[in-house]
Amino acid sequence: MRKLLITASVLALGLAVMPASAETIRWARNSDALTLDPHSQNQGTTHTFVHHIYETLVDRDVEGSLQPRLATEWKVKEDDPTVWVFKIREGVKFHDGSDFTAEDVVFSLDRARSEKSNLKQLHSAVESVTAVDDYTVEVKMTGPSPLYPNNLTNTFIMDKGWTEKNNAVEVQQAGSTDDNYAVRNTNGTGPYILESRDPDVRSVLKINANHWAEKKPDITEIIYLPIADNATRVAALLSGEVDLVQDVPVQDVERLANTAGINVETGPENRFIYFGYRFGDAPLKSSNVTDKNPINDPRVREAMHLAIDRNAIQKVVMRGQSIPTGVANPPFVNGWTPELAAYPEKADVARAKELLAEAGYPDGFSITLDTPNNRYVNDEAISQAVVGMLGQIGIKVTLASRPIAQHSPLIQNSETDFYLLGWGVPTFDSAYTFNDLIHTKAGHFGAYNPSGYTNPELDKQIESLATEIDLDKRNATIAEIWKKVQEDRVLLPIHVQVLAYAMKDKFSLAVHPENQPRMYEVTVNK
Amino acid sequence: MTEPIISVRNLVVEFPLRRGLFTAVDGVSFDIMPGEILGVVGESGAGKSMTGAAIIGLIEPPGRIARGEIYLKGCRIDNLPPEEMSSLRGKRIGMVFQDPLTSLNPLYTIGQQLIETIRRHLPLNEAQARQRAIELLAEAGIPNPETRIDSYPHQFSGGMRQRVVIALALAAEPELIIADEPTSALDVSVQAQIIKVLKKLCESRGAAVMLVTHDMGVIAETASRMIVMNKGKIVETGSVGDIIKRPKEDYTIRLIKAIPSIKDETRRHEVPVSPKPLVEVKNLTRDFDLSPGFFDRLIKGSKRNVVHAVRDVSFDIRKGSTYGLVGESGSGKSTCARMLVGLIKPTSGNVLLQGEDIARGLSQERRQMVQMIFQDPYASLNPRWRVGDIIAEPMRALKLVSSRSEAEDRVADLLQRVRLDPISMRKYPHEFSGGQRQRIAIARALSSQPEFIVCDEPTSALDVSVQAQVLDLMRDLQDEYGLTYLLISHNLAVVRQMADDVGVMHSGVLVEQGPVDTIFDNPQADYTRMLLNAVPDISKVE
Amino acid sequence: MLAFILRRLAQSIVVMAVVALIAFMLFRYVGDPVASLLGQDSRLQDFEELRERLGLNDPFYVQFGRFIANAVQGEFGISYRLQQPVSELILSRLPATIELAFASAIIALVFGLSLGVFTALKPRSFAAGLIMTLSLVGVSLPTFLIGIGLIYVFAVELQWLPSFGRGDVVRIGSWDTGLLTSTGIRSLILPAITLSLFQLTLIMRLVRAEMLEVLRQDYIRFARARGLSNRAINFGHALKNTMVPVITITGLQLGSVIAFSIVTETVFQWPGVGSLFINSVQVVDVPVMAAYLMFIAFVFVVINLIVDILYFAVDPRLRIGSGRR
Amino acid sequence: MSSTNNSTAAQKPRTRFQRIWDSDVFFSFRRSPVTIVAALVTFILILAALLAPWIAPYDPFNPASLNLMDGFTPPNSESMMGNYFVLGSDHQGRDVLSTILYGSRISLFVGFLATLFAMAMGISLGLLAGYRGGTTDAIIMRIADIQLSFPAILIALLIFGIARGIIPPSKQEGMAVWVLIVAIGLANWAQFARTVRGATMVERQKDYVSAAKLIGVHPLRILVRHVLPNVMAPVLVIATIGLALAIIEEATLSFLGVGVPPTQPSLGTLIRIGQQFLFSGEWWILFFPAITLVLLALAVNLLGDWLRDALNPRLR
Repeated sequence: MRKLLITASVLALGLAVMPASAETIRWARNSDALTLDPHSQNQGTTHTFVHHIYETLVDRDVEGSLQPRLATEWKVKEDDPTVWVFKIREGVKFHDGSDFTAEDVVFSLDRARSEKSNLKQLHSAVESVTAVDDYTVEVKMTGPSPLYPNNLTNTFIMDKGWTEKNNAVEVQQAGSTDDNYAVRNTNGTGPYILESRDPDVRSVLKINANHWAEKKPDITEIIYLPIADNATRVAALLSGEVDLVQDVPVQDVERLANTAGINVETGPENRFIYFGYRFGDAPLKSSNVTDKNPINDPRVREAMHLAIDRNAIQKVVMRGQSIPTGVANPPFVNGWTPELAAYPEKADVARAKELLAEAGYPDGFSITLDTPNNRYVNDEAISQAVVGMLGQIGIKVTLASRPIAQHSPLIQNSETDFYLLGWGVPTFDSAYTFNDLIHTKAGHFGAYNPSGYTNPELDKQIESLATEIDLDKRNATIAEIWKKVQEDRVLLPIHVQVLAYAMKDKFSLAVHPENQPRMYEVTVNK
Repeated sequence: MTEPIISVRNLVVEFPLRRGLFTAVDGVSFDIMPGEILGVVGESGAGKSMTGAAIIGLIEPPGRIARGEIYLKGCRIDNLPPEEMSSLRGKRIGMVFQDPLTSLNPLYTIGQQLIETIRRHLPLNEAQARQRAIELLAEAGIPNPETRIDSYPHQFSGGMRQRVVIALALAAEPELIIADEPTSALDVSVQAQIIKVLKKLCESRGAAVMLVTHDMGVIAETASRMIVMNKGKIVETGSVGDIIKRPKEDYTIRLIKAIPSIKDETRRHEVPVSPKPLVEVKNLTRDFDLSPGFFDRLIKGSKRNVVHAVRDVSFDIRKGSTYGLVGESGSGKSTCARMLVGLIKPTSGNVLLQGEDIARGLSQERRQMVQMIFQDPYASLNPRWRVGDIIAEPMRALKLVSSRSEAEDRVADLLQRVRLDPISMRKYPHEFSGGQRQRIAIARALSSQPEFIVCDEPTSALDVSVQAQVLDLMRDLQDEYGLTYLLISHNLAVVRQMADDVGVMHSGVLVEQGPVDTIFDNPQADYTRMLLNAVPDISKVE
Repeated sequence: MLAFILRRLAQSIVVMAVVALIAFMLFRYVGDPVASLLGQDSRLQDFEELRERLGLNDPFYVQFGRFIANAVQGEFGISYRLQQPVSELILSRLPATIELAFASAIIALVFGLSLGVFTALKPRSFAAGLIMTLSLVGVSLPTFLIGIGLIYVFAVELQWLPSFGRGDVVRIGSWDTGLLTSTGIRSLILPAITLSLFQLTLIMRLVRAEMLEVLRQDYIRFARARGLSNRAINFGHALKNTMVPVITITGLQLGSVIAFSIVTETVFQWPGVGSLFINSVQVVDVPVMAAYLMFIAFVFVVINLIVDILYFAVDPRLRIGSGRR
Repeated sequence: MSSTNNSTAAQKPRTRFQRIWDSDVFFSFRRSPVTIVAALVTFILILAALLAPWIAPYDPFNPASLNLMDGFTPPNSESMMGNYFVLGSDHQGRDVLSTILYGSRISLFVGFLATLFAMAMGISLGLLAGYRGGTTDAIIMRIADIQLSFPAILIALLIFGIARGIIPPSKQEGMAVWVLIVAIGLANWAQFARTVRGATMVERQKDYVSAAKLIGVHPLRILVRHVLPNVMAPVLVIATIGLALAIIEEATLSFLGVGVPPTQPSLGTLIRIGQQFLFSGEWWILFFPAITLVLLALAVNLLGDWLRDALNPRLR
């Protein structure tokens, strides 16, 4: 026992002594990565963390454009539009010293699209993956897939030999009773090596001295600290216990920015917040109008659009930390235009009331709004503000606020009349949004379209986007679809979220549009 | 003449209460000589216990000694600082309290408590103190003191515990023992032994005793000199024989007169002759199952443990008579009473009321015929109910009245009959004294116009003078309504005074029964004889 | 004694079974785990597949039977959220919670007992009145508010103590302790105080009430009449007798400290089982929640047993005699 | 000291008011300044909550009357829209004073009903256990033991969870307050049951119960008319303290996000909302509701404390 104690304290001392050039960053955010198995979860927090250990073929920079990472170049095969060819970076080694080759890419892509993988949707169009030589990989698609590389930004490459040796070829799946080696152990090519991990508590990453990149990161050690409570997280930065806080509550941005020694970076996120509602003739379950569905009347939808003062929400609820929008599309996503994004500067209550009266609801009607309260920035407060604004035109809204775990089933099972949701576009292309939010709920499509909105013509157009190689023609179709969507007011968009990272001012880091900050991009101001 | 051990001069003890000052002890003066046993007698509230507490310095705040002096062997002690007073207690003045069940700390062995006391006052080491403790216990009459010293209080019976308490009080050889009702909580047979032990131990040590009690009988048997107190003042002082035989003051005269004696042959009315007894008790038996739980039996193999509270008891009660049932605690007399009114179901046997078995559930009209008066007048009246509602409850429950005003008239009438102002019906029980409450209980019992009333220790919680009034009332009502009583009592004198027939119970068995004079004057059973001998009685005064 | 313990064990099994049933039933309704397990890119058939694979489509009793069969072996499956064996997760979080619970239990006991004794011995003093009134503040403030307040004052404004986490921990065997490092001790202070405040008030008031009651007993008067010193009476007699009822309630209270720590752990980001539970509730991580509830029931059963044994040790009336209460 | 009893028995019966004014309980009240202040504070807060619709300057529960641009106005100042707020406004532009008044209403409503519910359940089970004894008693008290060992918050969380599952989504919001009441009530009944059971076991041995049994009064009537009034004193004490506890529990549940909807906030919800603004300088959004909650709970607790001493005959 005594001996143990001594060893333990020596270890503790050892940890405290660091080389002089070392730079540690204590990075806090609201939750931990769910797993280290790179293909097990398709979830932002997990990807963000794993990006430091594993690497992808292509990556997205802070502007949102694709950049080479483990792939040095990629193109569609000249004689076959359904095949993508990737050139693989040479001289890369995994953390355990083994070489990185095309075999590993083939293995990883196959694993990522295997039955139990949560990334398989991104690779649903892949027919087969083959290694042409040690540094060339060909991906055969079921049809022309012009945007496929966009789907690869979160598909990490694992070491085939290591994975097979440790019996982790199958992806860990929720609910399984097996303990998968890859969940807690890593062997990537990334700039950092996992040193220790205590889920929900603390993970330590050490710099990978053998990383292929020429420019070595300033940060040599990352201590990752999930702190769930907003106040505690901000307090930790104020009291100097952490160096970087990723999820800064909007109301604290100003205070932190004004605090000496703290620097706040802000920038738009690839995520918009919108309201959805039920279409169709069937009366709403939560309304006092029992013979028909008021929302099915386009005048009512227009009235709701006009009643919402997006600028007030931006100014008060979001403290300026949002970009109000009239379209359900973030600015850097293909298909966005300033015309689409235009929205009424002020709420037009009079016109909205008129429209309601025309539609036959001079005294308004009642409806229940379902909102999550722990998912998006100030989600509940936004809904609350909208309740007030709709109240002013006579629509009596009851607010039903739930944690996202209870909110999501309502969306998936179409059990809601009126709801708030946020949507990110990881492919940076409108088609992604159309597939899930606009297309009729059927098969692979419309998973997040509980509204019952259906337009067969539009559906056909949406389906055509996947295989259209002519980019101009494709973009024209996208514009047409958006036009119709805006006309019908299928969605009621509010704003694009703005991210804020707060850090000690000796560090600087730009906001990543997908909220995937990379610690190797942090610069230390000497 | 030697110096008195304790000398009290003009002692005044006051309690500042909400509504002014309450003077508990009012100018009391007396001396106690070495080796003398001074009896202090009085009814509740007379200030006798308070006088004892004042001497030993244990008056509960906010009470305080307002005036007067107390001298212990000539040294004034009433104004000593608390620390000095505390070292005096136990060392020079010992005290014995009323209830042996609560006087000992249940978490320590009696040895620990004795040794602690001895070592506090005497310069002895642990082993010596233990030796002394064993000697003390032996003297106090505890068998096998060497082994019993390591027992906990709960392993002793009440009488044995009081012996331990006496041993504790005497542990440091104090010059004065204040015994505050030392035997009131004990059965008569045990009471006699304890008095003997107390007397013997004090005599052998030459300690003076201040014996505080409400029981004139105990004083008559124990003390040489006595003080009669009333309302905080000394009424009369003198030798025990003088006061009991020739009381001078009115109060004392009335008090002595109120005390019943087992020798008294009070003349009672004639019981009307009827062919059949009103109540027939036949082979009444009641068992209580005190078996340990399932797991205990499983593991220890312990057997079922059944206590026979009442075994095969049979007797008859003549209509219009009073049947007295006497016995010590645990003899089963109360269980009997409760079976008779149907509150407890008998294991076997019958109770016939006018020939109908009533022990297993009473019919409406039988309920009306049987009533009960309980021992504790504080617990037998619901404190949240107005007196009027309490008395009217049987009438309402049995639907004997049709309207509210009729009930009120009846209640007013009943209150008058028990000598209470009818306006009392608007008050709550706590506004009445113990005796008045017992009258209310009687009024309630009468309200259903019963023929048969079971009286379970109806006066044992009352002072003697009040007891006499209640007994008188009961007798008058019996004459008036032709009531039949079953009188349960541990007080033999009361039974002698009230009953026509008497049964003696011991350990659940009826050991002897017959006409009251026969049993008292010529007891047949050993137990009855022992009981009669043990009763301290004023007639025994020399 | 053996019989007593056996009886207790039999009761405990019933308790655990009931809690298991309740736990299981409750968690079926807390939310849909499937929704939080799958990301935005999942499709409808994925939900169905996952439901089928998790056995959520099986009849209720089949699911419950499976749960019990596994629970008996200490096997609660793999956390939906963290994809690690639940038993391992709980075991790795346990040291943090136990150290926090013990630290706050000690604070609550030491201060609760001493203040309780003080206020009982000097019931009419000004200080006692002040303590009694102030102690009510402790139960009038919601725990989370106390935590936030302490963080604001001591971590943010004064910067004396850390605002979150456990500080550095040292691993001894399979136990991570924060008690051996200065940061660990410093991190413990605020959460321990927060968690102890409520229990402290309860214990103090309980001790006071029981002691006042004991001080009125005849045996205390008799002890005074025997001339024992105040010290011996107050601490030898009164306190020991006070402890008998205090032990039961305090024992159960301290047991619930572990469960009570949910809020405190959330506010201070204390990496214990409580915060694990709350994190799991948010994403409906059923295996973790079920295991947690079973764990709490187990703590309850164990503490009850310890309390009963302590009772035996303290009260001779139980130890000697029929052994029945 | 029976002499005081003797003297009062001779007097005429007094009016109800005289009796109350003169009673020992009220006497001890008159003598304790802390208690008088506590009673006053409780009274004012309850009255203010009851009269909220008439005395509140704004109606914060009517979303249509709110203007978002009024948000974050500091206390005692005018917003950009020209509205005046004594205690400032919150993030939705609601007047903090008005939300506190309306919020106390919800908190007190939940607190009172939850306590009543716990009381009703605890009393009936306690009476049953104490009067019947035996197996009934053992089962009820074991359940109470289990319940007591789980913190109320955990139980309330679980019940809230069940309710979410059972009640269809469209009805949930209207039910939220009732679910809260049931959850807190169910989490607190055991205290009452324990106390009532203990007192009942004492009372049922008393002779006034025997006297009633003797004349064939139905056991239920005995329990309700005889035993119940006599076990109410300790129940009253627990109920008072339970009220404070229920208010705090409601706050904690709201803090954990399972309370009443944010459009009709209770004090707890207000605190949950307010604590987001602790670091951003809008202290009033947290401070005033928090102070109100603490004042209310403290005052009620103080009353309970006094009541406990006043109703304990041996402490008089």
